[in-house]
Amino acid sequence: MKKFVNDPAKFVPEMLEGIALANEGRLKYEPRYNIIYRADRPSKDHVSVIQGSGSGHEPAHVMTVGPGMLDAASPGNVFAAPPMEYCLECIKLMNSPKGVLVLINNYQGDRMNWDMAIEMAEAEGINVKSFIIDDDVAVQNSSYTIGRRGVAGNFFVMKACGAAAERGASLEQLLDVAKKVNANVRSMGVALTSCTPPAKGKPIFEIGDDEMEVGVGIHGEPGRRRDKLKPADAIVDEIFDAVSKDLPFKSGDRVALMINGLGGTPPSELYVLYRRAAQRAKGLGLNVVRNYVGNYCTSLEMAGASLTLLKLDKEIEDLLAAPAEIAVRVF
Amino acid sequence: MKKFVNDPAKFVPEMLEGIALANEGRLKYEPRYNIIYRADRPSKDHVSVIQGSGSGHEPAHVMTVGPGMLDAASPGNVFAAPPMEYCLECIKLMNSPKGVLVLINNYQGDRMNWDMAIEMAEAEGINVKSFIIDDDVAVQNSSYTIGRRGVAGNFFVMKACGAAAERGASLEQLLDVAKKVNANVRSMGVALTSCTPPAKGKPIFEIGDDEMEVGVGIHGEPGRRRDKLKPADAIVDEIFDAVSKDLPFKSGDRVALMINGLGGTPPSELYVLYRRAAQRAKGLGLNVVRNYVGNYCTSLEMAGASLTLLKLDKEIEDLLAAPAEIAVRVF
Amino acid sequence: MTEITLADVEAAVKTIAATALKNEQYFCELDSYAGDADFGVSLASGFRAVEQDWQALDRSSIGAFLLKISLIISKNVGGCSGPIWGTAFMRAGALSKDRTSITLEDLDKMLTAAIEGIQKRGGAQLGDKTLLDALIPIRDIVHDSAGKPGADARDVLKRATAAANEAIERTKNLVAKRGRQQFVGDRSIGTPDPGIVAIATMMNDLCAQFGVAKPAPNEN
Amino acid sequence: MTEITLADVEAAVKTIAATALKNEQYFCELDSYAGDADFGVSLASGFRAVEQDWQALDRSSIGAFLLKISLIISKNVGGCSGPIWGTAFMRAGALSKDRTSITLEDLDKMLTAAIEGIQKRGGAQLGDKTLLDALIPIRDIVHDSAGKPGADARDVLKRATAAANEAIERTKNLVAKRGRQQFVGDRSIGTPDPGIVAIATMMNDLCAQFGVAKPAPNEN
Ligand SMILES: Nc1ncnc2c1ncn2[C@@H]1O[C@H](COP(=O)(O)OP(=O)(O)O)[C@@H](O)[C@H]1O
Ligand SMILES: Nc1ncnc2c1ncn2[C@@H]1O[C@H](COP(=O)(O)OP(=O)(O)O)[C@@H](O)[C@H]1O
Ligand SMILES: [Mg+2]
Ligand SMILES: [Mg+2]
Ligand SMILES: [Mg+2]
Ligand SMILES: [Mg+2]
Repeated sequence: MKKFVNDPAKFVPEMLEGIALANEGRLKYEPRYNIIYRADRPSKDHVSVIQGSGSGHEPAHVMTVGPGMLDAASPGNVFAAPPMEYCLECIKLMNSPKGVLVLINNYQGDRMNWDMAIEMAEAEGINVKSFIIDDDVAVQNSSYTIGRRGVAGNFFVMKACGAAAERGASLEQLLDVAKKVNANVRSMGVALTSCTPPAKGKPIFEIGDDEMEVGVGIHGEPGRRRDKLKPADAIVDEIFDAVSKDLPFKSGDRVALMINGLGGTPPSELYVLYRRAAQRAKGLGLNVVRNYVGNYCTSLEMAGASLTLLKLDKEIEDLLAAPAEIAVRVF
Repeated sequence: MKKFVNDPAKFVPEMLEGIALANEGRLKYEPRYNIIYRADRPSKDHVSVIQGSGSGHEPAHVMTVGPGMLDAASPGNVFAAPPMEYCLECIKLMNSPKGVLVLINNYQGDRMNWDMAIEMAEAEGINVKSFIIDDDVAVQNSSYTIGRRGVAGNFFVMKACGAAAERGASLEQLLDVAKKVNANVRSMGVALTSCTPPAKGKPIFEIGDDEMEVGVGIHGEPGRRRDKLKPADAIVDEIFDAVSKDLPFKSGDRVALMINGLGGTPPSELYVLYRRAAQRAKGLGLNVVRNYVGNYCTSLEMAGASLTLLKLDKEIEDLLAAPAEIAVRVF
Repeated sequence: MTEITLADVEAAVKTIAATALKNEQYFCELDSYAGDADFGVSLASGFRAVEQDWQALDRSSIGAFLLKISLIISKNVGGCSGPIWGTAFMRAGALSKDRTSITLEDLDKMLTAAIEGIQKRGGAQLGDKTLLDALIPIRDIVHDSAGKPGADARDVLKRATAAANEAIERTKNLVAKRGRQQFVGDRSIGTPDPGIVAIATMMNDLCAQFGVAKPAPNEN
Repeated sequence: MTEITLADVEAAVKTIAATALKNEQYFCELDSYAGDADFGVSLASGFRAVEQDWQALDRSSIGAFLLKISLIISKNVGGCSGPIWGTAFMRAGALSKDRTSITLEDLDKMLTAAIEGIQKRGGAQLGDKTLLDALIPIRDIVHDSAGKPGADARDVLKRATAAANEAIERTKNLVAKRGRQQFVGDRSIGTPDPGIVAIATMMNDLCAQFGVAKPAPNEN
């Protein structure tokens, strides 16, 4: 296993400790429940926006805690939803008279743990609401699904809600923002390699040297099909079509375009992908007013990428443009 | 080769096209000479700060072009210094009455091409000076060396010079800034895997499943030794000692601490490394007033990381804190 | 005998805890075919905590004891297993609050409450290839003999275990419809569901614990 | 004959260009042992451009022709090879500006200027395991026969080629001290230097081009 890790069982806590050390004064760390939270939250004038899902997707979600984005996150182990009690403690810690908004990626484990925690928090009289993010178009057709998976599109929901909360929006208003962003965002990813959870020590799936998984999930869940590796442009063409046709996106739409790295793919390749994606967007008559190229929602060290399109309106565009200061910085 | 690539010969041009498309209006692209440059440069009131070395180290250096950092970059092919003419054309394009500063990483190919270009530019009456960056402590002891290699520490030289140039500093003042930063910055890296230049199609070196290369260069050049993989903390301890003892850094120093990913290592692992590095810095009595955790100077998709320490004074600290807006953004 | 004492319940929990720890790797392995390979770790992390707190556990009643188990699981187990197993123990405990012994009728009600809780929480039905496909048949066998004169708990255990074993084979070729597995769709066909195997393994270990001869394959 | 005409120079450049393209993979291979595996690509990218511009090249004089080659290399070749080969052709061209034929004395001066240019540019010395370890012996042989009555260019070519071949073996076990190779330190021992091999290969192809019998190994 080619990883920087000490005791695999301590991988997540040690990562969180690193985040806390890198953000002293700004962020605090509650080791008992894996909670990273803003030192200046909760605030009686702001709804608290929180998140918590499996680890291994960094910077999503724990590294996006900070002014203008999340107020707290309580990640579970690598690829495992946080235990109910972590969720409950995170809600309690961020309890604000204006309320608490929980952003949940659409996975059964995440939903069940948060649902239980929310029931208990409400029993304690806390004003808490949740919203489910499901932007992945890859598995939309699996009839019996509990719905689409939540992937890199969650960045936009977190960013928009974080900005609105910072401006004092109410819990109801935030739910409307989350709803609007989620309704207008679509994603799909491709994996070139597998990835290895530290505790498992082995790749979570096998894939041939000349193969790729089209529509892969961020936990390595199978997507639409296994296929032979193709040139970068052909790969972008397939996922761009799948994503853009889904909403559908139409000529004249103002959009945000994201090329998200899955962890093991370097910036150079992501910009090769962005080149084609931007060309395709232009071809479709889309007006790309904001773009995002980098690691936003990873699958550990998986080599791969996903493409996300978000249809903008004035409100969302304005919220995305708002400043935010989070754990992951280039400066 | 598990890469997003079309024709390998077009890998660098297509990446540059992607950067240009992601920064329309802000950055311009001169395809004949691989030049990415600020749309608002050259300016008669500002020294132009430029860079150009082999590609494959993104975001270094071409993705750091933008207000507050580089004014232009003219990268060569993957791991190959740019041809002399690219350098010359980049200097000419950025020619300003206040002068042009070329930041060069200490590699023979980069130096020779830039030296020739600078001679020719001077022959044409252009006021251009160059500065050599050499922060890598790994190979300091190879007697016959032309000196240390330039690695992730170059980020700080580019950032400080970019900020100073933005404020109207003179060419002489910028040389002093570069000199001061380079004199106070030290780095060393560790590779867990090799990496594959698209045109080569094969890894540039072999390394066992249980091995790491301590002191690796950013082109995969061998470092101090090949060793068995160790726990993350043990790895940090070794490179932290090598780096901190070199200047040496002393108790009470105000420093910037960087954990740089080599391309294939995800944010989660980088924060596990940062945790230990921050602990060691505290143990040494260093005051870490700025920290950087992420991909700053990569080796394609190599799994690995480097540690950089920079001793600060008021001037440098202030320049690092100055805003900058470059191709690589989280927002 | 038809009485199940607090001591029996303690012994039963201790047994399934041991089962979870013994099979940590194996259960992960099962989850890796169609899932995300964390089932063994998740379950073990919960029951390891149970073993650690073992001495301190509230033993004032069966219900108090089971509720404590539920809390420990909710505190330590993530993924789907935390809510599912936590809910099950909570519902069962709620019905045995201040009891130090229960009858088969009580056990029937407790299992039914647990099953309903799991269904409310995760929305799975019989045949969705989840541990419910083992739990429901177990409950049905308890239900049949509940209240029957001369019904013997040890005999019930034996037949329930056979039913759980059977569930593995019966559901093997179904398509998983819940949890991470669901995303695999047809790729889950032919692989047994980890949760069902876990329940069956625990039942077999309970037979050993209570000195009941393991049922031969397909005995019922 | 001791006269070297513009036609000879053109033929020579066309020959070494072909050598660079034929051996692109092989030269990369050599550079991969101790270097960064780009030597073949770098050299080929330069001489490929030379072949593409071949018709349009300035042929007003030997110097004009060589200077044009230098410019094409500076435009297309990165790494160490661009400046080294570009400088060599520039220096040689500067000394033959308006000549359409040159003598061995001229060639001696041109090679010396090229060598000095490379040394000024990259600071390498004889024995640093760079292409200078092939170029310098070649120059020395030209120097010896330069001006000697009855000296024959084709005989000089043959002996110079032998010297280049010899340089490969002689330097094989030295430690590389320039270019990326240097960082490998001792790991470069035992592997031939790509630049030296390239020069020797070009010399052998020149022998074939000018109908000179390739020297037997160690002939001198
Ligand atoms: N909705 C559900 N209802 C009942 N049991 C479920 C449900 N979802 C999953 N399970 C059971 O949990 C097991 C998987 O547990 P685990 O691996 O911990 O969850 P996750 O899928 O979140 O990784 C499955 O084998 C199945 O038996
Ligand atoms: N300073 C130097 N002087 C002369 N020749 C050199 C020098 N540095 C490198 N070379 C030659 O160039 C060859 C390597 O060329 P190339 O691979 O293109 O450069 P790089 O090392 O930048 O990748 C070496 O084999 C050596 O013969
Ligand atoms: Mg899981
Ligand atoms: Mg090179
Ligand atoms: Mg699982
Ligand atoms: Mg080379």
